Amino acid sequence: MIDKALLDRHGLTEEEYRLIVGLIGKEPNLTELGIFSVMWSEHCGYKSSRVHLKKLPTEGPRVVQGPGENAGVLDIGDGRVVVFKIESHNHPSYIEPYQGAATGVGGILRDIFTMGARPIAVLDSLRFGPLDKPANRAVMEGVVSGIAGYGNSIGVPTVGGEIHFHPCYEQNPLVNVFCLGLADKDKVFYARAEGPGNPVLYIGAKTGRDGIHGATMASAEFGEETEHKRPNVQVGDPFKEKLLLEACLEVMDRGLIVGIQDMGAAGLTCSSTEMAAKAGLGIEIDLDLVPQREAGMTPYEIMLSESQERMLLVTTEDKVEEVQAVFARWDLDAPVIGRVVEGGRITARSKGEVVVDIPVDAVVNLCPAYRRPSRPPSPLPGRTALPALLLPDDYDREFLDLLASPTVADKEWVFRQYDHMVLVNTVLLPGADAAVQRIKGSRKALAMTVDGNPLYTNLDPRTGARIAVAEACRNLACVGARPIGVTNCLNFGNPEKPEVMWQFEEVIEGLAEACRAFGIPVTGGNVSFYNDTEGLSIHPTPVLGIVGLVADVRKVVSPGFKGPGDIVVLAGENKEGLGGTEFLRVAHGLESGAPPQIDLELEKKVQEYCLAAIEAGLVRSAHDLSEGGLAVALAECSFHGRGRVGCSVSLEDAVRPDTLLFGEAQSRILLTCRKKDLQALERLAKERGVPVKAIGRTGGPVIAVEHRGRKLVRVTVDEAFRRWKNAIPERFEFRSEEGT
Amino acid sequence: MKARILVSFKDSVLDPQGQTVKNALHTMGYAAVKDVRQGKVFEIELGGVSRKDAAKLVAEISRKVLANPIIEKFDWQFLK
Amino acid sequence: MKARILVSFKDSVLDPQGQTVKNALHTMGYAAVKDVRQGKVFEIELGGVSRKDAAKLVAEISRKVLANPIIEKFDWQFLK
Amino acid sequence: MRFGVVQFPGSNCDLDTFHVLRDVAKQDTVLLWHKDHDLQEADCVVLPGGFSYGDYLRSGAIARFSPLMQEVRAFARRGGLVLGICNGFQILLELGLLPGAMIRNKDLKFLCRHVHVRVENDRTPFTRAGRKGQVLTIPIAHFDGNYYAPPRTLAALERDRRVVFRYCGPDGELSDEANVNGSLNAIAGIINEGGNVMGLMPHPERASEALLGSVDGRLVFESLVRSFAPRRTRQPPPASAGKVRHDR
Ligand SMILES: Nc1ncnc2c1ncn2[C@@H]1O[C@H](COP(=O)(O)OP(=O)(O)O)[C@@H](O)[C@H]1O
Ligand SMILES: [Mg+2]
Repeated sequence: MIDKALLDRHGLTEEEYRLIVGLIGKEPNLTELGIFSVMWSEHCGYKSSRVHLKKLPTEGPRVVQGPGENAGVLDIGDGRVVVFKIESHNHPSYIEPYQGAATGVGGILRDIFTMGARPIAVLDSLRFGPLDKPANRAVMEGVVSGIAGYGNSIGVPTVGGEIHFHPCYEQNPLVNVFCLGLADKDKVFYARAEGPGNPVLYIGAKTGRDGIHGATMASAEFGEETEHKRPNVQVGDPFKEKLLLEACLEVMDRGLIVGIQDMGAAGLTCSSTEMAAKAGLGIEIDLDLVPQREAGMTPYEIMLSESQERMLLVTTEDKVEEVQAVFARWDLDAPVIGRVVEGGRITARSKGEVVVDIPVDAVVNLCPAYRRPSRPPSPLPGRTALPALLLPDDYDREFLDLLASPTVADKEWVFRQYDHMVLVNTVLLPGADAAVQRIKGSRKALAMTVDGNPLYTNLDPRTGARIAVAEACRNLACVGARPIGVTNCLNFGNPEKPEVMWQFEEVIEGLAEACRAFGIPVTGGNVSFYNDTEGLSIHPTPVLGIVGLVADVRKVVSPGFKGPGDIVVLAGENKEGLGGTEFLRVAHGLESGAPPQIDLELEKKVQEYCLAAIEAGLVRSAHDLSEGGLAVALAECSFHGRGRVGCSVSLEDAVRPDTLLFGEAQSRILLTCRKKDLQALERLAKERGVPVKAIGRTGGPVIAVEHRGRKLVRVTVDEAFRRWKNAIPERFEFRSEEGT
Repeated sequence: MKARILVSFKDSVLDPQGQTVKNALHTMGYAAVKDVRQGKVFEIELGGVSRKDAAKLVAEISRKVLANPIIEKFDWQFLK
Repeated sequence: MKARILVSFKDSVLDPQGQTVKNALHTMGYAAVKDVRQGKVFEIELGGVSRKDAAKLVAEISRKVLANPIIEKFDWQFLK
Repeated sequence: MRFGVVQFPGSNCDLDTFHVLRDVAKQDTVLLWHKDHDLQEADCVVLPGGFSYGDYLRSGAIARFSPLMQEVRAFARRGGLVLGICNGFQILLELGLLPGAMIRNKDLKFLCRHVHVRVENDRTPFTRAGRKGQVLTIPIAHFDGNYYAPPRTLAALERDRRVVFRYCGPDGELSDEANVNGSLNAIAGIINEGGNVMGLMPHPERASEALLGSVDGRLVFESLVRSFAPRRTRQPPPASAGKVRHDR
């Protein structure tokens, strides 16, 4: 008997239930209710976000596949496409950091190779609570080793990422994983169950009682009662996934299949109904044929299990044996568990009895979409004026402290745990502004970056979102790549809170505007709502994953100074304003004020200029200014340089010295060039109406900055390097088991 | 005193290691092997505490440090 | 039948994992912990063989597969 | 000269090694499937890096039982050239073709970075293109690279000059810091008594193209080609040769 309590446990409202009954023309049985509950969950059904996501631009000459499939597909020429997407695994990573993060990697990899692409790069965007708390260190340690454990084993390099630390992520870490794959344009596969009568094959791990209702859990706030709501935590099996990956690519390569879909959230339910719905057909499954790991599983459990490393595949009768032979070669069973049928219904039998019989259209396409009430928080955090700030009395100290702030500090402790070189494509090691992977047998290369500054988006979601797009593109420009497409992961609090909904709408507006400005389509993404713990929401955290194309891999530029005697050139303008900066947080303990503003037209000019200069071979190094501003950017260029080259810079701007050093005014790039090329660089800037200034020279053992003849900063590269390098490792010198 | 603590995945949780070992043993012809589960074993040497306190200690350490209660179970005994 | 096999480092081989656990326990204030060794445990379910043959099998599997004689020792027993 | 690169289900440097041997070193190269018994007349068998069977039990522990490895063992006993890289090295240890064993890195973390290794013996088929004392920059990427061998074995290795590579600093100096994974005697690579089987933890195939930052790893492949040159040689094949599943 279906009552309110049961509906609550399935995260369905009473009118949603009435809608269901109307759509299927009967009272659903428990299994059918379970199916609707996951497919109509926020996670799968995008109830609260769909109406807004429509605003994002998705068109473009390169777009082969936009949002709606497992991942986006862009044409990069030469008969090749890239397939890429970003996914969140936030809640599971809090419950069990290692397995949560590991299965997050497994999931996004499947999304990519399901489409016929071989994954060639992973990037991870992480958010944790401050590292001075053992519990936060334990989460970070678990998440990082989970990502490493899975990615390293399957042999896809984790080539980049980003990490921010903030108290709002303390009990709600964010684990967003981006993956990109490469495929032949004529060998892209879709999740479609075409051809009535065609057999449906089940491939991969056996089904257990894993993560049942993971999807609904990802759509509910965390709190005390989640304890016992805990599903059976999923354990990742990267070796099994490796077998799946190779075997799937082989059957695809040999053109043996009709359609394929991974079993991710909502497992068998989601894959079967979506494949049927996309083809406008139905599927019938015999649950007794589904390989099971545990005894006595109910139809409900089998349909909703989220066991990892499983795929659903449709082929034609005549190819079944060949398909099974390929999987056998990889030690995988591929039993036929059902057929494609006419009539658009999903029917499942168990012990000869029909246990599910509902129209797939209702399940997949008719989930209600809500325009939830939204209201700006008052006062708007970004509108609260900053108090008068005293100038620092010791800039050296402020500088060093900023370098030692985990958000700014070196992330090698993280990425050295990742195999970032397997597949021998990694042109730029982690540490550059963007990852660059060469394409074997081609002069082109792919650049990728993930970015998102939660301080900005918290103060002003719309501006923060525009900046996130701009900074990601800027990171690409710094290595010499033009952006071609975007995926995004939108991490927010509870959408039933009007303030959260407002943040979401603002972010979408900002993203849409910025993506239009750069002419880049959004080909997919992921929305993670309900990132709340005990009623507290995280900062709105959109994470952008942007892919760029490098025309000639030999021209790729890295951020490190290339040696002494080069000229340091700043493209863009220094501006007043410390609102939302890392410096404000570290030095003054404030997170208020208006974040940096951004003029997208100027931003584009600066980036085009950087690209043209690189193209012309004038640029020795390029690095964008982000957290920590000019001073931190100078330091990073010194650190990444061969032999750690110092620099001396003098500035004349009529701007507060602390702002000049640490302000985060947008649209700025730090370039170096040979002395002989300075004129050419300046001429190019004039032609393009971009403000540039030669501000100093590389060389020497110190990083020195003076303002109008007055010394601001003068520290040895070695000391600065030590603070930046050790900040994260030294926090882990105590083992993280401590106190957890 | 010496205590031995056995930590392994809960029965309902997938054990990829055990499965892989099992499959390997099968391909090597050990058909008699029906199932394999793999876990961790810790041997802890304790000193300067009463057996009673040691027991408390070991239980606590196992719960808080050695085993991850979300996916693992544990079981321990004194060796001498 | 079920057999439990314990595999651990020979005493001559230092055991980094065990050491790390020990240090962690010390920083957490468990001073009574004098030493920690970490190893692996396997539980193998056997069928269709006599107890005698099973014993042979388990010993062989342990020696050939589960333990690396250069660094590890093993020890096993029937559970039921 | 023909190279055979072994593919275990969990190998993940197989196609990297294949690529470098065929497209960079321009050698006749074939892939060898772990379930086969056929070495396809390879003159040198390469066991590539990866996680042959997930490395769940012990790195390389299960791979050693695969059908092809029985052929490789016989091939090695006949004096055939066998190179084990990273997981390949671990497999050779498990197989007993090389002495010793690998345990977890000293800091218990997977470690992926460029390291310096010193050529300790340049009289091997794997290093003759180099000089004793030469320092190479090559990436490592492993969890279990902490080499262990009983004192006697270790002494024998040193006495017979069978330590081929050692972790060192930029100028070849030895130190605990430079010994990144804690290996006994900073051992990064060793060779068997017969001088035809070598295992090393660093990945020469990841340091064979200037575009990727270092070409120091070529030394190993060039040495092999050179030491084979006097004997029978084959023409490099058309680019299509060798079965590549899907290019990465
Ligand atoms: N979670 C991570 N995984 C892998 N690499 C990372 C991660 N976090 C940071 N990195 C690497 O460290 C470098 C610096 O990171 P970050 O400070 O976020 O760059 P930026 O300041 O340009 O956003 C980047 O090249 C990035 O690839
Ligand atoms: Mg940046």
